[in-house]
Amino acid sequence: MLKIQNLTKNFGGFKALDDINLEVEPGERLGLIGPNGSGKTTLINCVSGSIQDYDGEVYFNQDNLNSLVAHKRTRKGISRSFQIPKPFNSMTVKQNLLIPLEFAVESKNLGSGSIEDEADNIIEELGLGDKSDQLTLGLTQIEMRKLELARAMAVKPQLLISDEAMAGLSSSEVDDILEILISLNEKSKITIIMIEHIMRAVMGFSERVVCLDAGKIIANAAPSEVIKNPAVEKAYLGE
Amino acid sequence: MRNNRFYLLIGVLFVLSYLATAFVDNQYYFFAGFAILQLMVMALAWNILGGYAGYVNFGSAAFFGLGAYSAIFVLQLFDATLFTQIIVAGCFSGLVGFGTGYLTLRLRGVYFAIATLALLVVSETLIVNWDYVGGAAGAYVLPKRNPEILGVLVVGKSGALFGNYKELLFFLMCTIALITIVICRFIENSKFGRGLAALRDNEEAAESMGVPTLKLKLIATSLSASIMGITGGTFPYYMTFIDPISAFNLDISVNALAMPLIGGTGSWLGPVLGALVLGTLQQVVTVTISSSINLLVVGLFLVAFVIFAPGGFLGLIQKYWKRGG
Amino acid sequence: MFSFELLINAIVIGILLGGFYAALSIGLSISFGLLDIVNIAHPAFIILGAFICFIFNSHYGIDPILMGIIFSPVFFLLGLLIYRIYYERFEKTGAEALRGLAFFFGLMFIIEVILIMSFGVDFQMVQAGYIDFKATFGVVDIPFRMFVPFVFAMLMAIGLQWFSSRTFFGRAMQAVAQDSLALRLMGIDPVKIKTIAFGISIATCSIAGALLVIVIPIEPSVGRLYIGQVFAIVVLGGLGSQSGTLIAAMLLGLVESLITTFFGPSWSPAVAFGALILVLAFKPTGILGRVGDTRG
Amino acid sequence: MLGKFGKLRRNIALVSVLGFTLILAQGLMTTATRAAEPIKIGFSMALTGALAGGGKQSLVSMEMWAEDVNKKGGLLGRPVELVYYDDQTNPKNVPGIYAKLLDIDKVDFVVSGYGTNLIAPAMPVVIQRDLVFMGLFGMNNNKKWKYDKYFQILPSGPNPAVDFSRAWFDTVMALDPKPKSIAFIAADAEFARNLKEGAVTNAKRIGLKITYNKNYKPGTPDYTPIIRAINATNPDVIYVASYPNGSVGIVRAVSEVGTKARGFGGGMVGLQFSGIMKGLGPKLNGILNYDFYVPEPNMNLYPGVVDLLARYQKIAPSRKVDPLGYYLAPWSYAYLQVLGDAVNAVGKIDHAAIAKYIHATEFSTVVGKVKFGKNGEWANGRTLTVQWQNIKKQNDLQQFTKPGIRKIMEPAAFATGTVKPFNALR
Repeated sequence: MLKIQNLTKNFGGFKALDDINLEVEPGERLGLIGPNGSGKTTLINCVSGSIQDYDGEVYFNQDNLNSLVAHKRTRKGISRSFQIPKPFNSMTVKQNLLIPLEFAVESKNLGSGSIEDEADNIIEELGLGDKSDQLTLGLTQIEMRKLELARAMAVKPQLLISDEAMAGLSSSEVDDILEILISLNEKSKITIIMIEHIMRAVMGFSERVVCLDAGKIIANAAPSEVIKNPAVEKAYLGE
Repeated sequence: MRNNRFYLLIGVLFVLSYLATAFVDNQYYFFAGFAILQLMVMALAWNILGGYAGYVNFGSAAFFGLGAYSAIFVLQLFDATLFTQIIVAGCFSGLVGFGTGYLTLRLRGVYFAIATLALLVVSETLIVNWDYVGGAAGAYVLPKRNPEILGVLVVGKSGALFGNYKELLFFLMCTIALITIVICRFIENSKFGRGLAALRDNEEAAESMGVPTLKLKLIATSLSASIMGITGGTFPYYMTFIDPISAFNLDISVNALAMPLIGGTGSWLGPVLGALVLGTLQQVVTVTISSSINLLVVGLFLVAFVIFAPGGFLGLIQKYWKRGG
Repeated sequence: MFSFELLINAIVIGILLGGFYAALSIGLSISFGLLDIVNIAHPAFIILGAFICFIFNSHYGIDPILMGIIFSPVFFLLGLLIYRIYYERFEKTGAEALRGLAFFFGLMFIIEVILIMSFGVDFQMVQAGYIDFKATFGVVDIPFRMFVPFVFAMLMAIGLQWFSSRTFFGRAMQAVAQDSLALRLMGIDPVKIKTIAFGISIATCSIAGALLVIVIPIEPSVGRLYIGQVFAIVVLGGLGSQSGTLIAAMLLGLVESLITTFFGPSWSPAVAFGALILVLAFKPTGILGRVGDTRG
Repeated sequence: MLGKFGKLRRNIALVSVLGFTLILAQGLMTTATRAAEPIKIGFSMALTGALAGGGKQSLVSMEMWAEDVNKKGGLLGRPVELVYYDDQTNPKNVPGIYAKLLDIDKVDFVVSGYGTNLIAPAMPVVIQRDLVFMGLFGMNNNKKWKYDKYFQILPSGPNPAVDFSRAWFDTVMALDPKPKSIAFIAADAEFARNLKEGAVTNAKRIGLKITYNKNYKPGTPDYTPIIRAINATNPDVIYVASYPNGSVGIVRAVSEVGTKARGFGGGMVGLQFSGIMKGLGPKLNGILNYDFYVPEPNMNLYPGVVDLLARYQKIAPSRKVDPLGYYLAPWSYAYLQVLGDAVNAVGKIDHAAIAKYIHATEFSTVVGKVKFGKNGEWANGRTLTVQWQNIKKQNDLQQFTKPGIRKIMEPAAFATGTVKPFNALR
């Protein structure tokens, strides 16, 4: 469903992504790992359209995304959460969800009810019910993360990219998030790319793991193999 | 305020503003009123981009001045009526706003702010060097004797809609202000407004939630600019003599920016309050104490408010309400 | 009316003028360029410095530049103070975009008015031996009124350039511009860095003021004339690069003096700012662009 | 936090409430107290902003006039009171101020503020009420209006823009050999541009060849390129119409670059200001510039002017205004003097009659004999052309109070010296 061909991105002299080729199958759960600055976030920025001026091709369901700006890609069904949560601070949790529902989703894709109901559903799903009418400023770390996911879900994506959705969470909280993601994938058949440092989570979650280092793919296989891969070890631990 | 109540109020104000011109003969109130209303409209217009979308515009004076001078231009060209002048002024400033926005709104806010500052200098220089509209020497606009629309005498000593031009201008400015208020309120409760709010809070997130940020920003800029232009369009008639220095005066930018910030940027009520308070204060303070202090007051007010009262006047009032319970 | 003599002199003056502009904008290239603080009051601070130099010059005949240097530490402290307020009130709460700007707008007014109330609005000038002196090389003559400020502007610019590229603190300053996170990891408090950096940017105003009052007569609101210029230069210079700022200032100076000489002076501002708008539109990273995040 | 700022909040709220009540109060107050009150003369004046230097100076001598009149028993036996507001040198404020003066303060007379741009916006308000309007240093404000109750004290002449520089051209044409070519440079601002237009007309009339004609933007930091560009066209004389900081820059530039032109100056505003005279000192030598009053013997004969300036110079320092006050003080005193004399002569507040009287009469004032023409400008101009001569030192203000520094070249009737080529005096 997602096809990346010869993707290359330079910042000034610095090569952030170097000729990336990657395919993701519908319904797949893909893990994306790599040390800091290995280009993970840059990669998804190129996919989601936050970065436009890259070389190479990005296809989504056969059509080329290169010419499309971010919000158009979102409407096609690509959704991402941010590593550092970026809530709309002047709004309540619910209003935060209404934005994507109002702008990204054509009403036909909504079930029977209004977008209001839709928002409430998502909030319930993520157990944010009691916060619904609170301003986002007051939220805790985990609630922030959940809101971030909630908004990503609200655009009714086919592909959801979660960027370190679990950083800085307790292990029980990590499990919460994992549960949500898995149910998304299994119930709503949403393809998921998970960027994560917490190995336990990413290895447990993913059917396939891709490891980036210095803008290159150094491993692309089942979790069990990737863990054994010496190149990956080297990238993480150094020599 | 519920809808019908709001529109009723607007309607009443509209009628009142006309009755005022009929029954009040103390001309000063029309001058003072015009001045304050002018500030109000500029503040509201600035707030559409600055308050709702969070993009700071230093160039309000540019859009205002270009409005004023497109009015002069059409007057020179085919001796246009006041109303044509205002329409043209609005359209032209709107276009310039769109152009500037199109060139710079892809960038971070500060760049847009600087660009508008540059626009101010450029447009002033162009006018200064363009003698057809008077150039640096300035241009006179003498009000026409007994203008008519569809056979109805608009301004005249007797049997006319208005006793004199000041009354007409006052009524006009009231109408513009009311319309602008309606527009602003409409924006706040519209999808457009919510989109602006989202991109103000976090542009990248908004974009990735499907908000067409550039488009919304462009609409906001053009709208705000053209309202400023319309305000400028009435300026030549009010002054009867304008030169680039007064039409592109930096103070115009400062006030347009200060008043929403003092009033509160969240809703249309903020700029309105800000303009009423600051405008009245300026009128009064100029009278009661030395005016260099008057300027100081404006400066201190601005600083004090942005430091201590983030929500502006509106914020304060709401707080009091909450406390009062 | 083109002639070689005109051309060469136009170029010389252009460069001197550029130096002058550099002095005005170098501080801003730190506050606006590196720290993203849109200090619209920067020129106002320069005028403040200029007036301080003026009083000491007219009362005790002290050389303005000397005075400017003596006072720069005071301005430095003033800068620290202002940044603290700015940080506590705006940056922390993420309100700098709007209210931060307004804050500096207000400051600009307050400074202006205080100057008006204490000095009146008449134009003031300083006296110094070199101001009326000029050196002549063949067809070229160099007025010291422009040359001396030029020299000090250069010293200041090069000094800052060296400081921010060679010293540890300077590099930290550059790092702040890129991302504060990296600094935190290195265990440096970015706020501290920013505070000091802003202090420096205000300190330059004291010296810039001295140079300004040598070049032109001053009155409290004359600073407004330069708001556009200095921001234009900093943006053209590609935000935060001192060398870029220097080059941009030179270019602006040259453009103005060449246009003044060959096309008539009243167009020079339009050209300068037209250039700015175009650069913003098509090469927002400036003439020699820093790898900058110009997007939202 | 809240507690800490609560007080401040309350104050801010208070101030704003105060704002509303004050303006209301004014509305009400006007109706009360209307017995044997003084004759009020209202005006707007630039007390802050670009023209405040001139504005404050004028205000000081206007207050001196009120003092003098009241000592002599006031107008029509009633004391005189000046009512004025600061227009901040911003024309935008002017219409409102005059409406306020007339409708709230109910002044009996209005006179103009200082400067063309600040007179213009007041015209329609005053004309609508059909009142006498005395103008202070306006350039041709009545051109479009042709208002018969407008009188303007600036001694340019019946055709202001042109007559203003007439004396200057008479002067340079007295140079030997006669100049054949001329260059023009003017500030991009209303007054300077009008002066230049007029000067160009004069140049054409005389048949001078125009080698250069450009404008500069106020705030240009360095003028040497301009002077060079002008020199490159080798004009015999150079006419400069500039504003204060431009004037300084241009004088400096010309003393740095030099020029072969034999006549230099003309409409340089600011050279008459004490601070600038003092700062430029000898650099002024040789410049031919306009002026209205200079401390030459024959000018000191004007009734009361010497005494006026003496008193002015006493209080000037405490008021932070120009310490000498030659440029404006006599004139801002005179335009009230004319009004006052007229009112007393007519014997009642009847604007039509007063205007008629002013038209018909030649007044004797601190600026000498004043006679107005049809359009309210001086019947015949009396703008002086002076040449700065034998200035010895910089930073010495006293030297400018003595005769012989600014010698009058034209009009011939007032001449106290003969013109010398620019470079002969440098």
